[in-house]
Amino acid sequence: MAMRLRIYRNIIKQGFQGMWRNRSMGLASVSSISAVLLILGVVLILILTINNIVLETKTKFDEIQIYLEDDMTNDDLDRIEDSIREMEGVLSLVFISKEQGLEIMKEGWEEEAYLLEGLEENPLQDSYIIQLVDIKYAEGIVSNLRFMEGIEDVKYYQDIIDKLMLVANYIRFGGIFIIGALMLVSIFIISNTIKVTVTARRREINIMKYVGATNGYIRGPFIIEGILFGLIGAAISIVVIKFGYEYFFKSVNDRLYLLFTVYLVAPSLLIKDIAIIFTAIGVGIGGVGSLVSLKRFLNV
Amino acid sequence: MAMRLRIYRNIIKQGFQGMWRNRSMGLASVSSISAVLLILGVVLILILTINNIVLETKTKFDEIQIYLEDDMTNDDLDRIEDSIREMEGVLSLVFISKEQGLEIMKEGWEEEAYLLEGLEENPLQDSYIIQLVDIKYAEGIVSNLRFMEGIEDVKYYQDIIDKLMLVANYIRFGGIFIIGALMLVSIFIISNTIKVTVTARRREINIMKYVGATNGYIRGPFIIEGILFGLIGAAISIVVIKFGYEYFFKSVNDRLYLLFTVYLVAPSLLIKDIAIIFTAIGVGIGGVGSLVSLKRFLNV
Amino acid sequence: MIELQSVDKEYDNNVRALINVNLNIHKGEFVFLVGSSGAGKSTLIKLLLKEEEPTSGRIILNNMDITRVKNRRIPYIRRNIGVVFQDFRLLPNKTVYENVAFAMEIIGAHPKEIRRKVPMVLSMVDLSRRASSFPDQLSGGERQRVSIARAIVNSPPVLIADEPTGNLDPETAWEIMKVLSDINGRGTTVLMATHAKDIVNSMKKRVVEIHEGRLIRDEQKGGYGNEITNI
Amino acid sequence: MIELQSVDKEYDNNVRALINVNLNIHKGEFVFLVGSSGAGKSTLIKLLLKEEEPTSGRIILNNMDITRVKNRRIPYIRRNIGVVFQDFRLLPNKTVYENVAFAMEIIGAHPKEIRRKVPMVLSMVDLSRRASSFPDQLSGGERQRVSIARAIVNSPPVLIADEPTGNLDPETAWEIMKVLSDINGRGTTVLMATHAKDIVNSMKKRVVEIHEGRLIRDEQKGGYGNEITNI
Ligand SMILES: Nc1ncnc2c1ncn2[C@@H]1O[C@H](COP(=O)(O)OP(=O)(O)OP(=O)(O)O)[C@@H](O)[C@H]1O
Ligand SMILES: Nc1ncnc2c1ncn2[C@@H]1O[C@H](COP(=O)(O)OP(=O)(O)OP(=O)(O)O)[C@@H](O)[C@H]1O
Ligand SMILES: [Mg+2]
Ligand SMILES: [Mg+2]
Repeated sequence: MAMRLRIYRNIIKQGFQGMWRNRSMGLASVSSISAVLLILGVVLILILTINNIVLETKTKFDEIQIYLEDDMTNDDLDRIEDSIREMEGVLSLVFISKEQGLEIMKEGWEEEAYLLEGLEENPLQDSYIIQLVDIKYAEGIVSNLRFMEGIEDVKYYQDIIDKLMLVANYIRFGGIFIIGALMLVSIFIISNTIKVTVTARRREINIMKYVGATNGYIRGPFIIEGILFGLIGAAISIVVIKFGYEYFFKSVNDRLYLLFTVYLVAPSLLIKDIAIIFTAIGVGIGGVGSLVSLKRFLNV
Repeated sequence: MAMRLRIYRNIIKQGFQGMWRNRSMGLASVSSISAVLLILGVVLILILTINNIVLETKTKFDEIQIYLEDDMTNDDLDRIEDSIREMEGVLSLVFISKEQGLEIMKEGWEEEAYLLEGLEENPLQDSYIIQLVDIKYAEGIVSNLRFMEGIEDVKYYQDIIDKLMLVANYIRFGGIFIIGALMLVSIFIISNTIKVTVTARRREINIMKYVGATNGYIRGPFIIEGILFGLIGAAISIVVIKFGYEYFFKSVNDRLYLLFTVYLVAPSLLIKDIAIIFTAIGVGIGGVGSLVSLKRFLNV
Repeated sequence: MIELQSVDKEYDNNVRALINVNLNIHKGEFVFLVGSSGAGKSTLIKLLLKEEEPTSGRIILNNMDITRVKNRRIPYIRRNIGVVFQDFRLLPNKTVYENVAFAMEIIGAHPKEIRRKVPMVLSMVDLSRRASSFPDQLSGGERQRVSIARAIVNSPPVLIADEPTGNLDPETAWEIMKVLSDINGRGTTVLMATHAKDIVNSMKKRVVEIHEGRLIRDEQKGGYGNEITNI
Repeated sequence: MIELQSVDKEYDNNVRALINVNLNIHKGEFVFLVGSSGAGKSTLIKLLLKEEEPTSGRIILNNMDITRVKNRRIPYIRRNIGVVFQDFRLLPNKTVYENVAFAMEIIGAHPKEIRRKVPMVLSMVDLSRRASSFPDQLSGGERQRVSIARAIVNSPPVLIADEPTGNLDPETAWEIMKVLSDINGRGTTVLMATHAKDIVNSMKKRVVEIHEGRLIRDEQKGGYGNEITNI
């Protein structure tokens, strides 16, 4: 038992030592790993941002308008209001009288507003605007509303929403595909880098084998080295992305809001996820890459 | 002279031989180079596509509408029409009489169209819609039109266009920045890969120096090897991107048109540019990378 | 202890390095392996270490047919054999001390034991002053002695030395021979491939000669060989 | 031809490998460089090749102070010296033939000349049969002979050999010595570091002995040294 412990201690010691003594090769590995993860991070943020813009834009159209029949009593209104509020997915409810409706219309028409002056009576109806918690509740609520008493018409922006949903889906699937592919490529490059550094030391591995070291004993320090390289590489890329994105966020966020009334994903949230993903990739590929690369040199 | 030629021949021969005899390391280099360029390609296409969508969308709003004064003679119309056609940047001109205008309005208003039935007389004016060759001509034309006789009002979608122009600019600058950064990172990774493979052969380089080879003689084959690696790596990534993008184009282009009435950049155009860029990067970094990496081992 | 039964070795490029070699070395023997350059001495040693596989024949080490052994077991076979390699095979990223200690670490030796034995063997090969040098900071003979120190540090039951004095001056060579002799005296079986005529002639040990892959002589208390050499 | 004027060499780790060495070798001489392991023989050779720089002193080769020479000129100095390295230094990715041819290619020799001379020197060191082998397919002695072949193929005015017979059996060693002797007879200056007592004693050439970095003996027609060796 004590012997096993000693062997493990030795392996760890040699892992750190090996990293230090091969630092010139190591530097190349580490910087390649950081660079690849950096690319991954930028693309990840890019896709998340686009996705966010589309999803946020969609919520702008996330409302249902219902037109009421004429001559409703306040009791009728209360009844309708209550039963709508009870429905699942309703966020808020705003009453708009037909007078308010005409005012809004006039504002919206801007220069053509004078056309409305020619009207003899207000042709509009009282209405409610329902804000939804999420677009997914829309269909359920709309079909319920259609059967309610006192409601003449139900309108919501099915077209635009459907279109935006489609775009969002494309972006989501495309994004997942691109990020997935990119992750594979990154993993490939990182494991390639590890492989080259291991290959450069094949003679060393052979010598260890010839003096009687077991595969496990040889692997150990290499895996630790690989993990350390991965860890350092990941750490560097995380730090760069953190500061890079925070800077980007500061300088772009407000302008973006003016344009799309959409905000960027907050750095704190994003960075945490990226840190977890990158550390996993760095450490995982560093370790597993070393393991796999070693395999073909251990058979001597 | 004959001696110089022989030396050059030898260097080239040894470059090819070296590539073949170091093929296991070479494979790692080549595949890393392809992988990095692949990422670069995907991001390039992504950004170009987004840019394209925005620019195309913008052209949808690329028109100027002018409203004519009442009671114009056909001569007047011809005169106006002619002088507009003579302006720089005008693509087409369509006359819309006030009756047609009302019809269009009714169609656009859909359910609210009945409101227009209440009108006693047609309050609209005859108008022209001017399609522009490019949005950049808009301001010039608009200011010209404002001083023309017989024209009561000039309208164009300044707001939307300005917004879209802004977005397009952001995307263009952001895109150039991202692609520039990505290119730097790619170059870094590729030269890193080359560096590691050169480092793995430092002993060989030293030996050559010790038997009296000049720096030039040693560099030659390494640079040729580097260029060949870069070339092969670039070729692989170009082929993958070509077929990948053609497939993507086929399966997405029509759907994209339905959504945004925008087409993707045609593969033939895109691939040619990418091929040129990638070959330049691959060959350049392969060669220069080898040269730079060699430098520190040649001083023995 | 070591037995080769009609062993053949043909390399990939059709070089027949060993042809029908039969050899039996008993526990505690000291055997010189001689033969001209390229005769097949190192090949024979590589077969014992499972660095190469014989094309045919059987190799028995410690009553075990090592040609049939599982891959997983190879390291444990190698640990019973201390080897001085003709090309030294030192780990370039480890100091002299660490190279020798490495052989002890892999078998899980106690750190105290390592700290006691490594300096001891280094002083036996007269390298105490170079303990913290890296291999590429050593002279040829110093490297060779590190390889010797590493081979003997675990007091293995079998010691194989491939030309262990090729880079040593005669005086140092004799000191090394004394070390090997002592180890042999304590029961270790020693097989030494060598070109050192003087040493073979003076030591009067068993001599096995290989010529172009064939075992052509196996003499107790033999000499280096017939004197064809003229000045 | 070769002159060292109060040369000192101290390595980074404070090892003083050479201390105030003065040596003058004339054109056409044959000089043995002897001394125990770690004495500083290879260091002296490395200085002549500009593989290492002296800490102080001057080294003159062919009337040129090579410690002052520009980096660009180094390859041309090296081309005038054929070197057999103690650790061979063969190019691992080139065959035996290509390794030897390489030395001719770098000086721009005519292909016809290469095709004529390479087989010739390979047969001189008895390696014709191994021409298409790679270094790691060779025995120790074969590698050493490739290194010798490469050193002599360009018929350099100076030949430096660092322990060129360490891995060779006495018979082959004598053949190599005959080759070196012949080359020397044709006017090449030869400097050979060696531990081969028999060879030094029989050849009756100038012997220079280094001991712990100091030049302690310089004899015409000398022997290997005082016989302390007992069996
Ligand atoms: N890996 C290999 N592949 C092909 N041929 C080889 C290989 N190793 C050795 N040989 C050949 O096998 C023969 C025997 O080689 P070996 O190394 O056993 O000789 P040796 O007796 O040790 O010689 P030396 O005294 O020079 O070290 C040689 O001719 C050599 O060229
Ligand atoms: N690169 C180096 N860095 C530090 N010390 C070195 C270096 N090379 C050699 N030495 C030391 O310098 C001394 C002389 O070494 P050198 O190689 O010249 O000896 P040598 O006479 O050739 O010995 P051998 O006969 O064993 O080859 C040795 O003690 C060695 O440890
Ligand atoms: Mg051998
Ligand atoms: Mg030496």
